[in-house]
Amino acid sequence: MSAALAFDLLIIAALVWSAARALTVADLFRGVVLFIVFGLLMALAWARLGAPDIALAEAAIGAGLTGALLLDAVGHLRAKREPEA
Amino acid sequence: MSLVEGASLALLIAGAAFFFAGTVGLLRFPDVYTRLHALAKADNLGLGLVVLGLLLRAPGWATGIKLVLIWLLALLASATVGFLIARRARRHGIAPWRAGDRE
Amino acid sequence: MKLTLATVRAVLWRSALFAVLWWALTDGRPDSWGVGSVSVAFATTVSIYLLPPVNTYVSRIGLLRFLVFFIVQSLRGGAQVAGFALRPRMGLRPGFHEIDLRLPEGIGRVLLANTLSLLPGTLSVELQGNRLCLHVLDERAPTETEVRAAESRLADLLGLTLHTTG
Amino acid sequence: MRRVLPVAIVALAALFGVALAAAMLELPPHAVRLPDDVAANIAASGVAHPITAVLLNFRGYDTLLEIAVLLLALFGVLALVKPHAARAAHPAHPLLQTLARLLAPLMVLVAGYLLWVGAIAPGGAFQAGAVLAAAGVLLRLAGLLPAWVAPTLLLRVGLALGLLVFVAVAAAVLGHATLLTYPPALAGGLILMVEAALTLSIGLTLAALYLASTEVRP
Amino acid sequence: MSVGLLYALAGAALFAIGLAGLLALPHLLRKILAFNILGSGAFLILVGLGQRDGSVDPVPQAMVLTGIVVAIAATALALALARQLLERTGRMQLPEDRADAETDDA
Amino acid sequence: MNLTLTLAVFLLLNLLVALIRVARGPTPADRLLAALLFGTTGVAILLLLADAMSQTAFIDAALVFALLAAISGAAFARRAWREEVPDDESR
Repeated sequence: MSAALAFDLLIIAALVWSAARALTVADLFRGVVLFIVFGLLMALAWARLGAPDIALAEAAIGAGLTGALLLDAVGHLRAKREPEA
Repeated sequence: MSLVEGASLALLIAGAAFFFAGTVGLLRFPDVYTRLHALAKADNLGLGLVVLGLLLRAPGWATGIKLVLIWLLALLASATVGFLIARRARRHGIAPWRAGDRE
Repeated sequence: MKLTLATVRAVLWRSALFAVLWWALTDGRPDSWGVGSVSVAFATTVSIYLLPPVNTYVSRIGLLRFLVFFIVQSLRGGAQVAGFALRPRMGLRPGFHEIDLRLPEGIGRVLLANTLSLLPGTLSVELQGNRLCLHVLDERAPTETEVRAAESRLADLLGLTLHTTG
Repeated sequence: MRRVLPVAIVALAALFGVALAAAMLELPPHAVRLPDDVAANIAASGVAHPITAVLLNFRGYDTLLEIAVLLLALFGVLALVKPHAARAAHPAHPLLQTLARLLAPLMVLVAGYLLWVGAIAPGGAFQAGAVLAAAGVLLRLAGLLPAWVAPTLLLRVGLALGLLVFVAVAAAVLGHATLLTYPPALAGGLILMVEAALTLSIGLTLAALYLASTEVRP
Repeated sequence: MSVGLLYALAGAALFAIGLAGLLALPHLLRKILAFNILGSGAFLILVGLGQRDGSVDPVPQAMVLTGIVVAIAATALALALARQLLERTGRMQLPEDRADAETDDA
Repeated sequence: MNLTLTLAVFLLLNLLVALIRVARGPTPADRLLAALLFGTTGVAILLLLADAMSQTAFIDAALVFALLAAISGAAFARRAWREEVPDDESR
């Protein structure tokens, strides 16, 4: 198996796995972390697909905005809850 | 293989090794503070060596400066983020693991 | 903002730095300078606004010495962590270590906290006033001496004078 | 019933995915070769990078509508923010502040670079705008940017600038040809102008979306 | 099988996962994550199919670029709406989903 | 045999192993550390891909990655992992 194919298969497996786990894990914060990881993996996938434009956009938005927005929302949600044990 | 190519390869492999060490540290170290140590140091050295290895193959000065800039940015980011998280952890009253404690 | 000598010097230095970076980013293409000059001007303006120039002098020899010190120590730091991580019995002796800084208030302390996070065995955990709390990987290591060494290098670099603690 | 419904949904979605995959495997070769069309017309587009040519010349409508969608989303978020409910910036630790003060100018520079490079290589207004917005997010996190209260006039102009310049350019060349078809001789310069305005607009809108949507209070 | 087709198939899987999540999960934040995953799947299908014969096609890439920016705008708006709902009702779930929601808001 | 690509595969594998930390926790910070590791390693992978696929544009993507790497961490420390003490604004 060539290194390129190995890379593609790993990326795809990780993408599908992190997407599925992000939606199914019990802890919401864990889901958000997995989603951030998913976004970073997407940037690598775009690079492998020969789409550097999209890789750039995904890197900028995935690392800069999505993460900040979602983490903010989780913090807001936690603050609304009773103080945790 | 020329000398430069060989050196570049060696540096790249050494960099990957430090990334590996960082991952092992992240998994083995006992608490959040020690894991931050692993992240901040092994990774930056890993990225530093990878950058150095690619620097030897860089086509010109411009690419070289870009690569070094990337490394510096990663250093700055990881030092600051490490500090922020460690500070928050201490504020939350997370006690550091002491020798003799169980993980 | 008052137009002082410090401001003029800062503007010149910073735009020169950004121009070099622009040159590197665009691979030295000459037709990029139309957009480039505007970008450099914007970046310099934002930089001056966010980091108002102060009368600090960056010593060139100090910078060189600091860089060498930093690179050597980074290598040591990475090697040390890798050593701990890969050894079968890790032998960590972590703990907190508080220390009073001799550097004056300002960028110096911030830089020191960041530098220490990248140096072997130490991770900055809290910086309040002149009190810095570190997390160390090995309590038996001579943390105090290492911090003082880094502190003097930084003071040399920025032309700052160290206070005596007491 | 409660447990049955999700299982049914998952099964149906899985079925859908399999059908989609099967359809893709059965797909005949391309009937139309769009890359050839792009390659044939790129000389007239005013830029050398095919994706920028598609975004701003061949399929300019998409981009025009996109910036309108962005503004619409911002209006939606702003409608949820009670005026003056926003709090003043809560300053962060000096370390984070220093990071933001050092990085924000670099982000501006890199945004400029991405804007410029879009004409010849990967990059362009979207990426540049996203990096610009990231600078806003970082400054906000460092407590250096006040929370969103109400957009000042200058900010409003900045927000709408992309759309306005785009429409103005489209109108100006309307007499020449159909909508959003630039005269080849001017295309390069016009696209750069539109892109610069777009970058500013996208950056401000995305940053404003972050600032406002994190400030929603009843 | 070309790289493009491989990623397009992965896109189909992601689309299905996102679709299932969007419909089946009660918590709004999860729905937003699912929506983004669904979108990413669609983008992968677009670009992957566009270059399944190995050549790079700029048209779907340009469309996806537009799509990504629209997706983030939609996400921000959705999050703001979800917060508003949290303020009003104290929960991040749609009223009709509340009856059968029991586990998801850890 | 493309060595830089092989190294990229190795780093990717490495990264996926690190995801175990997301599952193990125990604190939210521990979980986030894996995502932060993705930042630096992602930069390295992109740089290696740039070399392997001779796409200089990936260096720009890596630059953007490195430039924005701090945001998730800062957002986490400032917004997501708040003090557990409920103050007036969080009611």
